Amino acid sequence: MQFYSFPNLIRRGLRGHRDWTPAWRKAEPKPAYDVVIVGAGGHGLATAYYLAKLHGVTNVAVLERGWLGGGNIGRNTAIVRSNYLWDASAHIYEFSLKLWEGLSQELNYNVMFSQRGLLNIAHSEQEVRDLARRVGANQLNGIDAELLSTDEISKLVPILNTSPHTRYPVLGGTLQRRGGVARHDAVAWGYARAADALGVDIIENCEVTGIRTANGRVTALETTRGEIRAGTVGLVVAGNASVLASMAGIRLPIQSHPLQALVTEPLKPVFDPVVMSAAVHVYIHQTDRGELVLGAGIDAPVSYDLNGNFRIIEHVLAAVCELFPIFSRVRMLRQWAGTVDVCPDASPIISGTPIKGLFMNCGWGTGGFKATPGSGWVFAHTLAHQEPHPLNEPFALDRFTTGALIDEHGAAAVAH
Amino acid sequence: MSRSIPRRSPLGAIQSAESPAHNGQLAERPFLTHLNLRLDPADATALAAVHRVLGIKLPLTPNTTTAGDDLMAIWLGPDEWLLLADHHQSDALLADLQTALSGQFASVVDLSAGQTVIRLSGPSTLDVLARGCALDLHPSVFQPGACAQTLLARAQALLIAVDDTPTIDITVRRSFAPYVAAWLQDAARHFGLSFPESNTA
Amino acid sequence: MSQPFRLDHGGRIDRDAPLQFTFDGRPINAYRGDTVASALLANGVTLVGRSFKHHRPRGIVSAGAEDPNAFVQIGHGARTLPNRLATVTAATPVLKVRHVNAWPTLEYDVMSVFGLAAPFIPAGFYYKTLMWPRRFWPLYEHFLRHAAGLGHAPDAPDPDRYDHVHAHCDVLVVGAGPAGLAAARAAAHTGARVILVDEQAEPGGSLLASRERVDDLPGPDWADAVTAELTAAPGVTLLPNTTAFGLYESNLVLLAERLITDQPDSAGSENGARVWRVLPKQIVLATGAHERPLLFANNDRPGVMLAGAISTYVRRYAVAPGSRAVLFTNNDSAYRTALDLTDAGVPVAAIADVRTDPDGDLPSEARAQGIPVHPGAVVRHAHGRGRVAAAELCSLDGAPLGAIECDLLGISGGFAPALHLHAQARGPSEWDPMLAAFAPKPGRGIHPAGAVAGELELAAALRQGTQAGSAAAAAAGRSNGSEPEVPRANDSAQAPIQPYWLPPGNLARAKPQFVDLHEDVTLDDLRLSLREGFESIEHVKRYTTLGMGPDQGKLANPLATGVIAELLGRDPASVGTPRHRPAYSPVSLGAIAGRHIGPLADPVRVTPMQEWHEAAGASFENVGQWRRAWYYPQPGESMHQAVARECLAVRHRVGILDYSTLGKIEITGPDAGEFLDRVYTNAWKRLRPGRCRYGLMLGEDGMIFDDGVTARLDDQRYLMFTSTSNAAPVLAWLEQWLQTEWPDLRVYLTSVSEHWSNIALAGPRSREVLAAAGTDIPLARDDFPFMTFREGQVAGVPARVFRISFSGELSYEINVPADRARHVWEALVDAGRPFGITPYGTETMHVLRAEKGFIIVGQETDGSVTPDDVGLGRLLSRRKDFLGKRSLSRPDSVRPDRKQLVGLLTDDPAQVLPEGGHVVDSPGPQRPLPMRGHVTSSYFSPVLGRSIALAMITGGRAALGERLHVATLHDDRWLPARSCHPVFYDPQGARQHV
Amino acid sequence: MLLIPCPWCGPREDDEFTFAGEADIPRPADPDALTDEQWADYLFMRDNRRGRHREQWCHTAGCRRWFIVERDTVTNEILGASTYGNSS
Ligand SMILES: Cc1cc2nc3c(=O)[nH]c(=O)nc-3n(C[C@H](O)[C@H](O)[C@H](O)COP(=O)(O)OP(=O)(O)OC[C@H]3O[C@@H](n4cnc5c(N)ncnc54)[C@H](O)[C@@H]3O)c2cc1C
Ligand SMILES: NC(=O)c1ccc[n+]([C@@H]2O[C@H](COP(=O)([O-])OP(=O)(O)OC[C@H]3O[C@@H](n4cnc5c(N)ncnc54)[C@H](O)[C@@H]3O)[C@@H](O)[C@H]2O)c1
Ligand SMILES: Cc1cc2nc3c(=O)[nH]c(=O)nc-3n(C[C@H](O)[C@H](O)[C@H](O)COP(=O)(O)O)c2cc1C
Ligand SMILES: [Zn+2]
Repeated sequence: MQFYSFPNLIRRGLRGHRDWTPAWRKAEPKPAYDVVIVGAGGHGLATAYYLAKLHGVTNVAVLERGWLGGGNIGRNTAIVRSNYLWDASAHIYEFSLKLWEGLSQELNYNVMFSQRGLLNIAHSEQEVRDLARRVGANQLNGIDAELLSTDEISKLVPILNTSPHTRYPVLGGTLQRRGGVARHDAVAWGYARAADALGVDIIENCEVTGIRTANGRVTALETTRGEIRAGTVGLVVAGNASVLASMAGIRLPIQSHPLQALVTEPLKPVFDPVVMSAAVHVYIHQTDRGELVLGAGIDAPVSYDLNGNFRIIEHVLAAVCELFPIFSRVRMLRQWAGTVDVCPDASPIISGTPIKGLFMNCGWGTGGFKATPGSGWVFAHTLAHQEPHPLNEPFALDRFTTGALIDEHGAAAVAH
Repeated sequence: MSRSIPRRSPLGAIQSAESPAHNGQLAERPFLTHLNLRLDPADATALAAVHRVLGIKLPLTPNTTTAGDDLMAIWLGPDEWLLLADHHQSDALLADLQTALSGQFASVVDLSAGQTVIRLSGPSTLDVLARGCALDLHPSVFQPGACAQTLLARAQALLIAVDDTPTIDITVRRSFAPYVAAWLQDAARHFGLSFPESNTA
Repeated sequence: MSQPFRLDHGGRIDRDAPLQFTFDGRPINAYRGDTVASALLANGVTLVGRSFKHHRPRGIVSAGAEDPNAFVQIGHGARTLPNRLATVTAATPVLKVRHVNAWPTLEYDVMSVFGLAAPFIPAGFYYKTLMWPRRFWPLYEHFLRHAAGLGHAPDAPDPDRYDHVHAHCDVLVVGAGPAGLAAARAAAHTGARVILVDEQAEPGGSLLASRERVDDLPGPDWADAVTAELTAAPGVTLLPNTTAFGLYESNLVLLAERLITDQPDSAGSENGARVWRVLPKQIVLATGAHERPLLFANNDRPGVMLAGAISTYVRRYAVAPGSRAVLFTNNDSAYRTALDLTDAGVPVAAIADVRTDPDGDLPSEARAQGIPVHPGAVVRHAHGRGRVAAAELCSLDGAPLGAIECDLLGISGGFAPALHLHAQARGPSEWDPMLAAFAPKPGRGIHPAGAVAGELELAAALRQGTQAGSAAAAAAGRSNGSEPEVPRANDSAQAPIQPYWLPPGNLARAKPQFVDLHEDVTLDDLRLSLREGFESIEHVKRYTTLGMGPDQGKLANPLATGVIAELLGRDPASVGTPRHRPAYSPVSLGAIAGRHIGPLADPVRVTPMQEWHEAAGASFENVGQWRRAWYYPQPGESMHQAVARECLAVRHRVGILDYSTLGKIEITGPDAGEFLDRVYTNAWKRLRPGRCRYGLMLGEDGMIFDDGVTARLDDQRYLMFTSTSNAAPVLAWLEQWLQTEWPDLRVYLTSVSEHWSNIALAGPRSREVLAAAGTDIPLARDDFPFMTFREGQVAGVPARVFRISFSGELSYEINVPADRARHVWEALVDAGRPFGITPYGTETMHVLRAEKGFIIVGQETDGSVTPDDVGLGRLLSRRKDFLGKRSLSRPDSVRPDRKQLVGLLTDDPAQVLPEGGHVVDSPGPQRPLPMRGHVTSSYFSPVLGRSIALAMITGGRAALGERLHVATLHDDRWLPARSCHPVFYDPQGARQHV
Repeated sequence: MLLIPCPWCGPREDDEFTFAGEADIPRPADPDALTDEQWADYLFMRDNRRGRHREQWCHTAGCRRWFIVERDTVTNEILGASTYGNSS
């Protein structure tokens, strides 16, 4: 792997950048691997990287039906935080956040992780109570979380409309200072490059079309580039989880919905932290390029379409103009959607399945980007040991049978 | 006895002997009788009983109305109608219908205090409504006698095409009426329309 | 007034309406009809901005929405518009235009050092560096952020007003060039309802600058004539200044109509823009084409301009964008520009044509005019710093042909259809080798016509437009049988283009050659991207930021497809183009928000007593859309004091609460009891008429969904109360079961929430107050016992009175028709005065019910709480099935260590626990610290003279009396408390039975 | 934006409707007879199909009737609509 550094950049720059090599090889599929990961999104690539790096499993392929990083990791609003309510989630997201804090150096790829703070605001008494409950839980779980008054919020983000006369006034909020955003594409590319350097084959334009099993074990995958054998398979395909699972005859408690986002034209910096409001369904931040990135809510119907319903955008933008009146004259540049995999309890599934050797990592819904490093880390452990790590044990598929759901609707109510 | 207690409409009208009859282009039509009627349209006996009381037939075609003298029956669903009566005798009409339908599987419920009607009339009616209603209300599509339940801005509303002035009656729930009125006032501003004094909630 | 580059005659500007605006403080003279760009050019201003990353000097490239450079800031303060394109902004007086992205001045920009460092900041440089030392990243980022961005956001709320309009039509025509005008005319001819939109200020499109004649009229005159005809036609809506910015499924088209057409500084005008939501039956797409730029070194110098744009400035605006021109082309259309320039007296020093044998009508005419044509030649380099000074030509094999002095370099690499809208909705398109571009194929209800369909000749575009208009009308069910006439045009046939992507041989090595001017993406950046494996067009885009600027790569993307194809040795069709997305041109957030802001942001729902509450000085809280009286402070009272006073009034005397917001559903029919049995956990069929019962409703997952009292009105009728926020969800839930699962049940549901207002009278004196207000209902305890209801009159109004209690006191919930509720309320208040009646709000209601240990759904419960968890297991019928029952026997539902509702009493009775505070067995510094649960409700109880709290604690019920600690949220303190039974006051319930 | 064909009112914009997921998941007649797995299957497991999808909609802001729509979840094309048997 070519080392990325400022001196190297200058050195190669002097030679016209002619000798940079591909960030990852265009690997050809081999007939068999020890482990095959389906889906070259953030979670799949991170899994491959940690498998190779921490567990010494390098005979690994990552299969991607399109171009690497073209799924949700390439279309999310890039918000990273760990202020979840229940212990199980708090632990895995906080573990992930700690990995984020050293990720650029770990991967030798600047993922531009920017801990500029994340502000959740509340607009009703019940919301204030719910946020307080979450802050309390976070603090005892060792996660940085502060309760803010309206005045403190107004100092932090002066352009936010904190007047008591708006339709839904800001009554309080919480701040996670270690929260922030990252350069989403770079996360996929950085993991891909690092995994590739450890010997992982990343195979793009290779769609999995079938899953072969024998005697209750997974044996091979059918793909558009031929059959690939593997005794261990991890499905990490986000919005397409049910489709892949059904190839193995498994039903999941997941529904896929379009989730939309948009960017505005670039502006000189106007505010720092990420601001989220569950009640009016807004989350917004300003990127390093200067655009405002805004997320919306999911479209209600199940759908795999990548356009989304414009009405959702209208609602979000009305709320944004209420909260940030100065953004009314700023213009929407581009709007898009991704397909998110939503579980009934708004928590993921990182789990074995009734089929031996077949594992799933899905159901991250509207908020899995922030979990990318942690999710890959625990899933690599799960694949390598054929059993879950304590961090992902609570996220097993059988919780839907026992009833031990991890209801994070409060913490995840707003997509992000 | 109850007749002596003045009623208040959600838009601030107070019913009294000399309540002004608004003929303006944007005005509340307060204090009408609103009855919700449920029965199985396949139940000929029930239909006939209702016909006897009302003197008109219930519309069975979706999104249509039938009208008699100061009484209108409005299709709300395959087994649901709104009876809108111009006179203010909800109690009597309710009792008559309940008697006529007693012993049958049917329901008549008084909603008169729970909703109100706002009338919008004049050449800019459709332009005003187009600001918040997604339906095609063009006269070639939405002719007098037609009705539709839909969304008006962010409230549910029942629209009835009254005549080809055009005039549209908008029925809304009581607690949404101030919002709908404010919204209409706002949308109608360019057209020089506003509510009369008595409708300033 | 000096406009050195204004032509003496011609153009569509109004020379009788001169005006002046400023650019960076300097006066610019213009005429009505000018754009900011045409006026700047007329005044000889060619440097208009600095590029996004390298801060290179940039000028005007186009005459339309596709411009990658001409971004300016307009106005200041609240009405400023960041990043407006000078090329589409009408020139108006009082306009104050400033450059963006340069400091201190446009001419001397400190950041232009980035341009010098460009070789070391190639595509993706930040991924490779700025990683060490780790803690420096915030500093690096601070610097990056401040270097990035373009314009400035306004500094105050937007004073403008934005409208929304829904529209329907048979045929929507997007684009009012020749094809669109012809289409609209043909469609209107059938009597169809037609909407014709164009984002420019006047209809006409390319005709407004055309040399050709249509139906024997000069092009612009024909456009005017057709415009007049359409304006007069009934059923036709003509919308200039209107951009179709999005095409969604169901062929929903979103239009943004600019109303103050760029007069942000003008006072008085309050309409900013209007968004139209159009649902057409059919769409004619006549959006034209964008001219493609060409690659050569320094192809970004001010003075390098699209050939078609030069024609537009010359013919439409009567401006000569330069004084001596060189043209560089691979197709015939630049010859038209040469003729236009010659007509305007601007010498054309040379035409370099990639084609070795340009011999069409237009080239011949140019030659005949004496314009030097260099076949098989290209421009390899533009000289000059702040502006083009010369174009260096060479032959295709690299042989130098010398530098030709010029201050205007017109380029034309062919035309790429503006298929953006079509592609947004995933409409099909295919690579057209004749155009060397992607062209749309007809899609669901979409008819492409004119240049967007690849038809670059005027006569053909008119014919195609006419046909598309008729076909669309016919498909929408309109036709009058007669064929519309096709307008005739006298344009000349055009020879095919010769695609030109990469400069040949070594020329391709020259630097810098910009593919995307806005994003400063160079040919070298594309090479680097491909070299590093970012080969998919989507990877190239994300790695280099190709096409990601505010122009969305309208010029860059069609060029990049060909360039990448050639670099990879692949077919351009297989390279594709980055996915198109709304918006075609950016639209302001305010316009999309429309009127759904301020007081109209969301309905405010109020009860009939609202004005009374306001007059009584109530404070309000939002509960969903409802605005509810929260407490009624008297002068000088704090919230705490007011609530304490209200609480004691209810406990000792009598209080009155507006509880009208509760949901109320009438459930009628012979099977109503059976229905209730299925949806509630307890039994209903045997409830006697006249009696009430508390019910719990679960989701199928066994978790509490709603609770409330239901009364049996008569044999076949029940009245169900739901919680305020669940009024609509509960009704929907019940209807869903009834209609989809149990259609055999004979039950009708009708919401009566709004008809009946609900006034709660609570406290030991409430019976006396009710009697004093006047009622015909016998009130004696045995006549009207707890948990029954009576119908009668209260204060002269027909009423349903329920003897139920949420406060634990003797209490009546009086339902009266909403239109007379205010009267009844006032009558009760008057009657209650001698008894010290006190209005109380939701806060007091919450305290009183907490004293009694009553739960509030959504406060004690959170979707993960079963009836047993809150101590209501006795309400679970064993004898029947009900929704959610099966879930209650799952392993997790029967865990002994589930969280259960308990009371908490602090050691210090004055200490009120924080709501949301977490409970542990023993405090300690270690994290994570195991938690037992959290405080759900916490108040100071005035009647008990101490604090009380409700909490959900694991295994709490079995261990009442245990010592626990609650964490504060602000200051790391621990508050000791003991758990207790959650009913703090009157545990026997004696008070409500009196 | 989807135009949902209400079997009674005709096509209307989707914001007038409530979507309630997959159709054809009848409530088990005797839940107590089911294993926890079978109950979980009824409660949570969904086909979530890419392509043809039968689903429940209610015309909430209109006639308040529930009905079934068939829709392609990739193209969002509506393939048909039908009423529930007995709801006349
Ligand atoms: C608009 C939007 C905003 C969001 N905002 C945030 C946010 O702010 N913070 C946050 O934490 N999360 C956010 N999320 C959620 C987050 O993006 C996802 O949870 C997360 O990216 C999912 O994991 P992934 O990256 O592995 O998925 P993906 O990137 O979707 O990876 C799955 C991959 O599987 C591939 N695949 C699918 N089927 C097959 C097949 N048959 N064969 C081979 N390959 C296949 C896909 O092509 C895809 O590349 C957002 C999501 C969206 C859509
Ligand atoms: N630049 C060109 O489009 C171009 C190129 C070559 C030839 N021509 C000439 O023009 C004829 C083609 O005419 P035409 O009518 O197809 O194209 P046109 O360029 O004359 O008209 C297209 C019109 O569509 C408008 N438009 C584009 N996108 C829009 C949107 N999203 N919303 C609203 N308006 C939008 C433009 O403002 C323009 O007025 C050819 O026959 C040829 O003579 C034009
Ligand atoms: C955090 C973030 C920032 C983005 N910024 C821009 C931007 O500045 N300009 C732009 O054109 N697109 C931007 N995009 C959107 C992408 O261009 C693209 O639309 C998105 O990744 C979805 O891919 P698709 O449109 O190809 O389906 C951004 C996307 C994300 C997730
Ligand atoms: Zn309907």
